[in-house]
Amino acid sequence: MTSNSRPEHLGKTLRGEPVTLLEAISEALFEEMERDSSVFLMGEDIGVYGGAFKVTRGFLDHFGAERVIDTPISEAGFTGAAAGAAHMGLRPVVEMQFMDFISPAYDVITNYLATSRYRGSGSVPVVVRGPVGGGNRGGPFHSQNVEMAFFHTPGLKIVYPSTSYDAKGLMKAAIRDDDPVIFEEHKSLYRAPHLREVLPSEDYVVPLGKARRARAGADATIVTYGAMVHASLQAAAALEKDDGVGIEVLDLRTLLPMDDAAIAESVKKTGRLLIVHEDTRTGGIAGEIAMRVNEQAFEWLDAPILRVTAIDSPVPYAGGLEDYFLPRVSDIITTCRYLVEY
Amino acid sequence: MTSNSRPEHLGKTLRGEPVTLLEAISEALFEEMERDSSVFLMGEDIGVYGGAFKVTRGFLDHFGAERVIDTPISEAGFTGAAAGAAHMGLRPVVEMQFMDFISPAYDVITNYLATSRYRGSGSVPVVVRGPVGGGNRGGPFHSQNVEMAFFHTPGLKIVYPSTSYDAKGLMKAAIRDDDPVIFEEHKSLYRAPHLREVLPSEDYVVPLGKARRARAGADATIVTYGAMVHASLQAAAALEKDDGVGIEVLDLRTLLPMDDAAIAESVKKTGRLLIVHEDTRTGGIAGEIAMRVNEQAFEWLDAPILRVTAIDSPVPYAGGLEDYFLPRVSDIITTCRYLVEY
Amino acid sequence: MAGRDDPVDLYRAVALHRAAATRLKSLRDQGRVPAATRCGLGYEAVSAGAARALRIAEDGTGDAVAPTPDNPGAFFVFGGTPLELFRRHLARDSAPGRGREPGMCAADFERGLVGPAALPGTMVEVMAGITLAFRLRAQDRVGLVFSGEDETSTSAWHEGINFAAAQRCPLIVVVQAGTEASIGAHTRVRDFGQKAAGYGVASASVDGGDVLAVHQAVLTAAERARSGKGTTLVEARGCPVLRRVHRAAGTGGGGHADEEPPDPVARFRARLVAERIARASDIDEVERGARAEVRAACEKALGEPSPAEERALGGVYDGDPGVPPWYRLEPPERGLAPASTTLPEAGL
Amino acid sequence: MAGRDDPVDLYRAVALHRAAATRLKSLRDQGRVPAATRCGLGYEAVSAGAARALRIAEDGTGDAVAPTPDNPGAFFVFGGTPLELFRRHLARDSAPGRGREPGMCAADFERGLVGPAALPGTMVEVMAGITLAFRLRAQDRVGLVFSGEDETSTSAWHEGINFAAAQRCPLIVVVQAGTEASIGAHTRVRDFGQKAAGYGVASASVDGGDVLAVHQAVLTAAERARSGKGTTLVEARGCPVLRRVHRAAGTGGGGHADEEPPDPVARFRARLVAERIARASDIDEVERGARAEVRAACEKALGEPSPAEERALGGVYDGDPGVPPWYRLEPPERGLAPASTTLPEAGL
Ligand SMILES: Cc1ncc(C[n+]2csc(CCOP(=O)(O)OP(=O)(O)O)c2C)c(N)n1
Ligand SMILES: Cc1ncc(C[n+]2csc(CCOP(=O)(O)OP(=O)(O)O)c2C)c(N)n1
Ligand SMILES: [Mg+2]
Ligand SMILES: [Mg+2]
Repeated sequence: MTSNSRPEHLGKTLRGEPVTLLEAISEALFEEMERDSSVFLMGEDIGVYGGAFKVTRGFLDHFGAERVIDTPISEAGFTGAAAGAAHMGLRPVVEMQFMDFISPAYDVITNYLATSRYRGSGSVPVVVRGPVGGGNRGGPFHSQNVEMAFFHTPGLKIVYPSTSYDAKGLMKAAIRDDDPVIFEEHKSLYRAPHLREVLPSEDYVVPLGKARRARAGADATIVTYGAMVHASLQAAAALEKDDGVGIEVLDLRTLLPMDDAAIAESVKKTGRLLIVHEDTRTGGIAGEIAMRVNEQAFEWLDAPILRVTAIDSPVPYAGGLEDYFLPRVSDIITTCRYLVEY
Repeated sequence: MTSNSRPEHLGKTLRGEPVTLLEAISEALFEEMERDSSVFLMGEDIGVYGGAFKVTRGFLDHFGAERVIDTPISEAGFTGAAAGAAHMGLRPVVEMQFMDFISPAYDVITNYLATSRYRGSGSVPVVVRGPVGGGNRGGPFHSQNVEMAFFHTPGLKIVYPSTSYDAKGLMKAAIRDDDPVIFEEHKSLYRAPHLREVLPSEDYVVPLGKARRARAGADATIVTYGAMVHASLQAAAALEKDDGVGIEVLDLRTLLPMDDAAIAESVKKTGRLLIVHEDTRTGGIAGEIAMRVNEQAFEWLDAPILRVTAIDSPVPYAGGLEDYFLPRVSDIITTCRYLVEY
Repeated sequence: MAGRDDPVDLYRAVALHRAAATRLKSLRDQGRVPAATRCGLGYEAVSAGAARALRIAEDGTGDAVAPTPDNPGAFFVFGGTPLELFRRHLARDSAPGRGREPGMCAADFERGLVGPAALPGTMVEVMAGITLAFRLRAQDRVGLVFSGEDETSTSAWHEGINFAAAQRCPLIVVVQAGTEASIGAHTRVRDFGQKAAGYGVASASVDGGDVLAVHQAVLTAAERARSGKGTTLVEARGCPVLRRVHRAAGTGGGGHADEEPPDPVARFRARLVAERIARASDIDEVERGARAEVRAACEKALGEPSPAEERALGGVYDGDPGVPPWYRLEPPERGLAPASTTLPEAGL
Repeated sequence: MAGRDDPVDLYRAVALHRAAATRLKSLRDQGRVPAATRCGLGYEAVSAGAARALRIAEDGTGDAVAPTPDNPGAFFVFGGTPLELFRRHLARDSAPGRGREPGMCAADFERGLVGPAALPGTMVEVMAGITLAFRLRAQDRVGLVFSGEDETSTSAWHEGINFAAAQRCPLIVVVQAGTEASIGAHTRVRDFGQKAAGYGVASASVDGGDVLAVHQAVLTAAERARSGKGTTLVEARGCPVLRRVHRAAGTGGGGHADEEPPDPVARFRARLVAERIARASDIDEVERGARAEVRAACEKALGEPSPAEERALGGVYDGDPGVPPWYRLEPPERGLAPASTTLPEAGL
């Protein structure tokens, strides 16, 4: 039932060809499954259909139905089952067809997976992954960012890559990690042509918990992640060109644990901090960052910490509404100017 | 099946006797049910048994089984049903036996109740209430504070009273409100003798979204809520007595919407801000407050915004462990001294 | 011929569903609505047959229905119009809900229309509560919710029907199941009517492609509900299975994977003609009328504008007018404190 | 006498459960453990009878069980000791889990002990995954999870058993149900075995007070599971209903509300004596032994210390040593940046 050779479309890196972020994730899953027989996949329509976004296309043929398991619409059920399988030494990676659908699993993730180690019931090396984010006309239930549903829960890790290189390396690190990891993949980045990248052909990981400086600058810092890394880089380029201002852009990569040290270091250099997240405003991750910077680098702040975020509402469906809802490059530029002139 | 006279134990205010916070809530529920026949209750064991904490003792006899509905262990089911009943013009108040048990209803609350109005599907006047908080040796699943599970969801309101007067007035406001409200009741305050209070015998509400100055002071501001209001007041009294320092204590009462104006006003007066919450640290509400104060009152800050919180772990069971886990009066004193001397 | 409804009226509902679904599919093929849009082709019999077994009113005194996107027939029977349907799918400013949400059905409680669905199973919970309200107020009303067969796997479906059962809510849950062969490996269940006993509710199992069989089963369930006997689960078998069909293929059911259920519209038409209830020419006329209505509605909706982008703001809370972010103001108010979310006094 | 187990060994397990439960109840009455502690009185037959039908090993090759707090008998059969039980209930530093969590059962995967439960239903999901792992690795192992009858109302129970069914997991779900009269108005179900058909799994319904009947039903289910036939739901009727009993009283079942199920230990004892399988004096001896073991364990645990309070810290993440908040350091490090949560490099 299973075939031995690597499917054509999963061999791009081996052939030295560039891959998209989606392909980078597929390769990471594939290589981890080859490397470690305890890694297996569960999710809705991930088998014959290859997943709603085709991340696992070809996996069923290669690995067989015991390692690529099609599940009922039971996000709680299969995530809880993943915890049980993890207790027995397996390393399940479960797909949420859209990450919005993680909400029925909120109970089992926060109460069981996250607390098991602390309670003395054993580690739970489960990765919960899936597509997030707006800009795709998905409406309120196919566009959410889910980090803040879980950011408050000790015991979880949260990863949110912005480049193909990071996506592959972080996915491998997440699978090898002994704690439960929520892994967010932005739909708009999945096939974005400008993220196509030739990746190292040898095995590599990107360690969890380490931010990446996506652009250096001396005048202000933007802390961001996911799709907003690219919006922020666009804004930074424009500000450089038009205003001669140098914006440093920090890509968090892992939201939990958060790389406080990298944030503090940059803020101590620039004295100005803007946080950009695609997620809605109130209760967004900007708050925790502001709090930590207050605790750790207050004396270095030359201006208030500000944020650019989505507006506080469900994600609307119509194109214009969604475009208005989401943060814009021009918002970032306006806010950076405000900060730099402060 | 139903009797007409008000049960003895629910007539304390009418008789001019002091009531506990728990009794204040019972009275609020009882009076709203008398006032408005569309108000009804659902929950586990709230009928004959009167609820795990006896908040609804005597209600079944008085109002009958159609308005005091014992449910299966189906927090999602009965909360979703509450939304449906609300669509039809009823005003359901659902009890979570412990608020920790709200987690299976996370999906329906965040995706359905919170979004219904925005999506054009009608208002959802549902109150979800129940006991929260630690210090009662309840262990990880009977001690949680749940505000941060919902604080990030536009469309919800969150209420968390600290006094008997507020509990009654806020509950009435919550029931009359046309939006879904999460109402947190701290178990340690339920029967705390020092919260016994004679309440006005006439009908009153405490408006949602307005903070209360629990103590005036000029040297630093503590923003807090729930049981930590009392810990903060204790710390403030000690600091006054021992250090001659004046600490202002602001009781948020409603967490969402948050009374930004009251916070900014106090910070502009004292220049120093400490946020105290019983909830765990990372991703706690302190972050959003810090962010808003940065946005609105940065120039007035003479010291970093700091926080005293529970430690980042599940709530441990053993008494000593739980005591260590929770924020302490001495932590507040230490941090206030740090701030004032900054 | 069984059933109490007028067969030609019933056919009219079926034909309107088919016409709308067909049109929607071409919008989808043209890329004018998202590729994931569900049109409801093949769901004509179960949609119209079930809905017409209920009591319709436009003043909030009738029965209630929660259709899935596959049930435009039920939406129409309850007074929804093709124009509303296309406006919503095309996210027009004129649409009920003003483009904030995809899908066909906006809530309109006066007409008994409940929706649109959030995640699968949610509407079973919501309809349990709506029918609880009917019972608590001693109203002679029943509710019906459509679901898919895999939707029965969700926690929401389970907690919803179990709550309705416990409270003897006058609710009818219609499970639109595939054929035995088409249901995938994601479940061990082949007979979804058997779920009823586990909740203590009544059940019926009918051919979901047979409009009159569905109609009769729902009539019976509605009578039960009206007489205080509570909830019924109606399994409608042989509904089209979309993506899930691939599952069967993956687990040995391959031979049946592409099995298409028989066209329920053609079936009903043939029966009407065979039993001489209507003439072919009359039926052609009904179909032409349906297509014309749908075409006109679609053209009209296509010509209408999308909502202005600022309409994204507001209405999150009662009385909430919506405040634009400070950095979108022209010119941005420099020096002023950037506003965070502000709620109107009214909502406080 | 039915069953393959040695009846006197089985009685030993039952007697140990009874002795521990009795002792725990007096600790509760004395206020030494929380008033809400569940002791398991009346659950002796279902606990021991079910667990002894499984294969026990201490090296991670045996079957697995997830007991509720009402099932100390199952905990003991799987190698849990009365000392561990009291240490955990008393939150001693020596307890497995070191006082971080209430309840009887710590996870010990070598012994096949899974737990303790989080919210109701969760362990059905977790055991579905544990038994999935058994199947994926082609191990000859089965799992058993105990639940209450209202636990079947939870979303977790539903999604867990449905997943296990779909995946043919070698899982046995034991539903400990009350008597027909004692089950409350919160459900319309009176026969929980009927839930099985709705998931496509096998079922059995037995008297939960009859240790041998439970034993036989679980033996059969385990054989089914081992032969690849998947999941079985075993309904054990007539288990004590605690608080929920009040519900019945409130809805007309009042006459039966206080009905006490017959004492399963006395029943088993009487049968052993009547069928001359054991002499009364031998049984007395077994009981004395159990009580002595329990008494000694309880005394020992009572004499042990609680965990030092700093033990609240650490172990949230892999390699996490736990960092005290800055304001707890002596003296607090003034001028230094207050530390927020810090994670060890190892965990990053
Ligand atoms: C919580 C959640 N999980 C998954 C989905 C994605 N999803 C929507 S419909 C569907 C399949 C539904 O199958 P079924 O209930 O049988 O209906 P059918 O499409 O066959 O009519 C899936 C997987 C979702 N919207 N929400
Ligand atoms: C999500 C959740 N809801 C409610 C509870 C509280 N609770 C724990 S056990 C229980 C009753 C369980 O009834 P049943 O399953 O019949 O078991 P029994 O107590 O009768 O043995 C309740 C309401 C909980 N712990 N978690
Ligand atoms: Mg289907
Ligand atoms: Mg029970």
